[in-house]
Amino acid sequence: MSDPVATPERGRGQSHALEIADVSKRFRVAGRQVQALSHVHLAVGEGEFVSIVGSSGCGKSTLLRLVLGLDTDYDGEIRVDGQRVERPGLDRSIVFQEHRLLPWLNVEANVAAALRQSGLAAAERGQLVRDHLHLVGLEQFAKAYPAQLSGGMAQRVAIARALVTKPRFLLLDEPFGALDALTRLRLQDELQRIVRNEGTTAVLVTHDVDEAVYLGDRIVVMHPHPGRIATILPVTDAVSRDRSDPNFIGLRDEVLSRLGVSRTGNDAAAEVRRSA
Amino acid sequence: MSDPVATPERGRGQSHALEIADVSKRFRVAGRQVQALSHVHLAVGEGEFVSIVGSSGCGKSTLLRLVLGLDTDYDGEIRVDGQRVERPGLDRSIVFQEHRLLPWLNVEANVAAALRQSGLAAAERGQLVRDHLHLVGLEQFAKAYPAQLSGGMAQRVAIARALVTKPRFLLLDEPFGALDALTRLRLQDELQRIVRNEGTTAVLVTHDVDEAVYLGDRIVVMHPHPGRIATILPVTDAVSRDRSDPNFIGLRDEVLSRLGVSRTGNDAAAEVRRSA
Amino acid sequence: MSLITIMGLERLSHSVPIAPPPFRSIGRHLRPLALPITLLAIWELLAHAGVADARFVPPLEAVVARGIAEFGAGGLGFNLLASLERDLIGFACGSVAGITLGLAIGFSRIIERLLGPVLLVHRQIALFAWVPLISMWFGGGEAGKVVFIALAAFQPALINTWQGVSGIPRSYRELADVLTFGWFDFAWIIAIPGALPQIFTGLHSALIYAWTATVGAELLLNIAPGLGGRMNEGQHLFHMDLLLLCILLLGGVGVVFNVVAGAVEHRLLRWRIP
Amino acid sequence: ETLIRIGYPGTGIDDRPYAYGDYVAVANVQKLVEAEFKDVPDTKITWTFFRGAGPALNESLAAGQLDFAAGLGDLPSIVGRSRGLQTKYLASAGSHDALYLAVPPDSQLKTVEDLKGHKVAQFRGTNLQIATDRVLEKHGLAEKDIRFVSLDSNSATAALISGNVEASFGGSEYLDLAKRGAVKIIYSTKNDDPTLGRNAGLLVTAEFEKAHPEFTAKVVRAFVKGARFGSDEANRQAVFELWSKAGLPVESFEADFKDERLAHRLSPVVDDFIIARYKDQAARAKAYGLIKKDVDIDSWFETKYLKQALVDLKLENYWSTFDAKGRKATEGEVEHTKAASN
Amino acid sequence: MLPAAGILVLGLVVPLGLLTAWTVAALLGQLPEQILPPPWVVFDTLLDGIQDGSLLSSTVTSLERVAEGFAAGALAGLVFGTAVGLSKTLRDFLDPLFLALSQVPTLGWMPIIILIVGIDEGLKIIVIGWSAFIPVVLNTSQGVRDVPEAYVELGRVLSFSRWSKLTMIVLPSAVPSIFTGLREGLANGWQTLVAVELIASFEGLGYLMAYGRQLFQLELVLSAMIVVGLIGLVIHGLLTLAENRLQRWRPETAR
Ligand SMILES: Nc1ncnc2c1ncn2[C@@H]1O[C@H](COP(=O)(O)OP(=O)(O)OP(=O)(O)O)[C@@H](O)[C@H]1O
Ligand SMILES: Nc1ncnc2c1ncn2[C@@H]1O[C@H](COP(=O)(O)OP(=O)(O)OP(=O)(O)O)[C@@H](O)[C@H]1O
Ligand SMILES: [Mg+2]
Ligand SMILES: [Mg+2]
Repeated sequence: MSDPVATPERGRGQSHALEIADVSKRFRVAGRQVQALSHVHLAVGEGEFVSIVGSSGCGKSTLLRLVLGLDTDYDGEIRVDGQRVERPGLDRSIVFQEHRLLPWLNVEANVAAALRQSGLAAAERGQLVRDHLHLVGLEQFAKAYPAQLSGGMAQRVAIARALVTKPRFLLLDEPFGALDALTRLRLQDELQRIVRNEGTTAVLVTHDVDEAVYLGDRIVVMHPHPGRIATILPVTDAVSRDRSDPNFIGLRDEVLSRLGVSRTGNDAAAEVRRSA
Repeated sequence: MSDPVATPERGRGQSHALEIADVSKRFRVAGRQVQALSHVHLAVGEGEFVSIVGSSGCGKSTLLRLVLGLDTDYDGEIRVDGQRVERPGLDRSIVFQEHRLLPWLNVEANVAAALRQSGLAAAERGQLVRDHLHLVGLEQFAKAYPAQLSGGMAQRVAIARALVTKPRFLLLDEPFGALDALTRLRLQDELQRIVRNEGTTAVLVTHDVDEAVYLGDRIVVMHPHPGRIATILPVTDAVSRDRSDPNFIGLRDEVLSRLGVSRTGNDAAAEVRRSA
Repeated sequence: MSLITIMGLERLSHSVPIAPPPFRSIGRHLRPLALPITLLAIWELLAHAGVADARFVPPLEAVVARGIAEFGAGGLGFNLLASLERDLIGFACGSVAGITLGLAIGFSRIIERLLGPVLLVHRQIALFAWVPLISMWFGGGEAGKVVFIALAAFQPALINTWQGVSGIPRSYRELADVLTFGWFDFAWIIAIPGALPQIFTGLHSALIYAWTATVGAELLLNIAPGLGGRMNEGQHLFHMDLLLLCILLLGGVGVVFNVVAGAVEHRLLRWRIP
Repeated sequence: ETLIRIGYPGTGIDDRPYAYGDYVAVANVQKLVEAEFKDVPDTKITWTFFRGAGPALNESLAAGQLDFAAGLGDLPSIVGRSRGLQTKYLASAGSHDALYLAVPPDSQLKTVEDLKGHKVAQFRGTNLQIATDRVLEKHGLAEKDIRFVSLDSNSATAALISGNVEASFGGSEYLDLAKRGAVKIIYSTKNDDPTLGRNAGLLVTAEFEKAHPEFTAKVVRAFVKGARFGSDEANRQAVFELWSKAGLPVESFEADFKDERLAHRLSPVVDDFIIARYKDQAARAKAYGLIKKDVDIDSWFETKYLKQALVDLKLENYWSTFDAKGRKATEGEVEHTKAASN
Repeated sequence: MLPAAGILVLGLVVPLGLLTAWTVAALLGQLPEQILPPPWVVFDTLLDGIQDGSLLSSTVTSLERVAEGFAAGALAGLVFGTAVGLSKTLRDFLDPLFLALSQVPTLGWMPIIILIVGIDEGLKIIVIGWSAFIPVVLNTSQGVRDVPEAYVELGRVLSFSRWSKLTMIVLPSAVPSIFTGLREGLANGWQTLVAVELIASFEGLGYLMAYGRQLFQLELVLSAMIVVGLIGLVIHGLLTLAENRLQRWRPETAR
């Protein structure tokens, strides 16, 4: 289990905005110890976009929680600008795996909630909220309550809430999981645009390897039992952002094979089927 | 808004096990009328596998709820074997879009809950639960509580719970949404095997068009505002089940283009990007 | 609001505590005692400093001495047991009935519509008003007392169960429908566990009310051995030491109840503390 | 098996199942009723002491849970009758019961007249209420002259001692408090108009009387025996000690009965005085609005069992009788009994 | 969903059934007057009380007492309950004492409170307030502790101030529990009112009940009970309205 050297190879910034240094985390589940994370090293540069892929239960969400500062009971250290993370802060924003909208607030108010500590004027907030609802295509549903939304709509509100504060770090836990292909593509591009414009540092957990390659500067592949980083693959500029580009497909297949889905692209499934 | 004729073109059974006849459903949201479903016609044959794709908020989950009998307040009629559906029954089983595990029951007990009305002996139930936990790869977590599971693990438990009763109709609302590529492929195959062996009639809502084509006998493409069926595409035997097969890719691209993601396969994203 | 700012919302900011060092955890266990001991000390001080009238505030040692005497020869232990017995019987009957009915009402909209208003009006009517009817129907003896206590425990158990069950998220109700649960499965798998925190609040209240009603029954209905009578004696003869002794005993029993209920609750609500 | 269920409207201190201050307590402690029925197989005597006093006992009678009410106060029994409780009044079970006016030890109040405009505790709806009103009337006051607060006897004590009320009317329970210096007694009906005291009676349900006249006679005889024992000055000390089972010290009774013969209060005889008292109380209860219907006293009283018992026990001339105004009409033998010499 | 009229009718079925049974039993002479006076007698008493103003003035007196006591007790209970619900430390210190004190029957406190505050309105308000306080504290603190961890975490992620956490997350989530507590507290307040008016008062509905019992006039007790019940129902209705308003976000088809 080699600890992959964790330097950003194609970060837009060079300083280590976020450092995850030898982090391990254990849980007790039904009387057994579960090693959710084992010796995780990762340094993320300012403005870099890191994609994380890995099988179900390999500790991706746990890692994001630690970076957020929601849980400080782990071994190792997580630093932002060299300072140990002690608690959540407005500089780090997250889209949780479940939407976590407050059921008693309508869509608008849920997004606005993120701006409570922003110190902005009411009018400015209102404008920001409207802009972001427009971004996710839900202006029409500003007054609807979460119980009246479809799964994908709720997820989009959560995305708007995470973006509205224009955070320095954006942590995304399968933000587009419940979205249809078209909306997903559109929001991927919007995300990329925002991240580039604002210089946001982003960590994206996703199961969609295309998405990981398309958006990431580097791709972290995690393995389970114990949850650990298996490889970190850089997305060189050569790969470009064209999904039909052979380089793109090559890298995607490489990631898939690291995840255990062997053979190239569309053969993978057949392969799995045969071996099952 | 043509009503596509709704005959199964490649169903394994010929009788209409499930008929959705001219179903419309409206909601009031924040003072406005939202037409969630408009004149939906669909007849599903015994043992047929229907995939539904469509954009976020186009009424897919709503349709499944109506088929289940959770909501009987709609226009039109939904029939099983010619009988109007009045309430949920053990013949119809669902994987909800959110996992809906009961937080106070452990994994095992959550799955076993589905067997309470089955009339089986305790030993038999225990065996069934174990088998299905094995199927989704969670034997180790039988005693864990939902709060101790990752998102994907919870979803797998929900899948086990839906399958354990060996229902006649299986309704699946993005069952594999939160799963990594490998697990997803494995479970798709398992699902296919089970459905074939048991002769189950299945309706699958998914955002993964590959998945829809791979599993479905027909693919229902829905459009939003109002939620309605745009096209029903048969998956002919020629398409086979090989994801790298050109026919497969062709059909997939056809579905994608019906969803508004134009051009073939990997170009789609680029296209979207360009047009954005 | 000052209270809130003083104690802060720590739990919200340190939800995952780092294991406390051992000496701190000992301090933690002593916390519940801090305030009562302080109060007792103030009492003692008041009694001895001559600030308070000794007739109203007898010194602690007088109460203790009285306690020793009463438990020895006065049969206070016997009185206490008698009260406890009828309290627990009444509590058990009342809370089981309350929870059952609460589940039924929470389960069925029709039953709720039928019985809800009646039960709410009934709740408003003072327990005391039932005394004549109870003493006529069940007699003023042990049966009447138990009925009275059960009536006191019934209401909070009922209301809280009812509210708890109606607060169960719709998604879980739908799940029950999908799994075609009957009322028993619904109650056992969904309603009771889901409403358990609130049911426990109800049982907490029920314990308190039942205990109050025990004393009330001993005062309002036919005489029988019990703490109520002793309390009455203290009031009647103006023996403040006895009165305070009884109050301490009543409170002490409350603490014991609370500890037991807390342990049971903790065990049953394991799933919430992963 | 025949059950003979006797109820008593009160308890001792600490809810002890004992009575005090009347012959019912004597009969109870000496088990005279039980002794009377020794030769009757299959009978069982039960005693119930009621916390809620008269009202509670009335409820029990109404519910058919009692056969005899021993020592039921005048007002509650009149109230019960006015509400249609079918009972018979068999014998007096206490008369001339004294009323005391207690004030805090440092109070400036000295007489009943001083109460005008002051805050006084009173247990409304009990026979204390009518008795109090009569005392006031006697002393030229009316209810509205005084700021009454309705307090039950326990709370009245607390309120009095803490100075929350300035005075309180009550029974012999204040004597013990007075002895301990917690209160001061400034007035008692003992030396006032003889018609001011409270009265109580022995009642049987009409149903029981009709079904078991012979048992009724036996019960009355047992109580008369108790009255006989309790009225004899030779037994003074023994009676006080027997009462002290109820929790009040012997000294309280000594103070209560100071300068008064036991027979003055313990006589079972229904004379003109008793009949006049009940008629007067019924009239006042009606006037105060405490009852809505008139109560016929004459048809209520059924004294044949008492007369028979007196004859059987040769006690026809044992007790003195009083006229309607409370003056002694005939002098009984009991007036000549002497306290035991020691 | 039932139409509003249907709801009303169903709610009246049981009371009307009981009333009919009562009337029939009284007409057939099955109910001795001293056990349960016939309904028309109770009704007459009710009318008399309204006409001569005695019932009205009693009601006003009692309402004032309950209103003041309940307002004080509920407010204090909300603050205290929220505080102990939020802070484990505070809970460790205060909970056992509170639970011990709450176990001591109001009747037991009475003599001691009388010693301290006397027997005037202060006593009633304190005792009613205390009895309302207990259920409000129990339910509020439970509701606050039951706030789903997911929402608490969200508050931390959004760096909410204490005030925001309280108003945006804790209180909305605890609304059902808080309202149960308020309901219980109100009912308890009425109960105590009756007890305290019995012991130390000269007016009010509780006094009327006590007086009616003393004088064996059950129709008086019953008419006071009816008034207390009706007032309770009205206040309950107002509370429900307030609760529903606060919980607009709930899906209408709750079951
Ligand atoms: N609160 C918890 N208590 C106990 N165990 C936990 C807890 N949270 C997570 N785990 C365990 O930690 C492991 C990693 O969980 P995590 O949620 O990080 O997985 P993940 O990589 O996000 O998976 P997925 O893709 O399915 O969401 C799992 O085995 C899970 O059971
Ligand atoms: N309970 C409800 N109350 C009001 N409106 C609702 C309710 N449920 C769904 N809707 C509305 O109905 C429409 C369809 O919702 P539905 O959940 O069926 O979408 P979906 O196709 O499943 O979308 P997704 O892919 O995002 O899950 C949406 O516009 C939504 O706002
Ligand atoms: Mg996860
Ligand atoms: Mg959906």
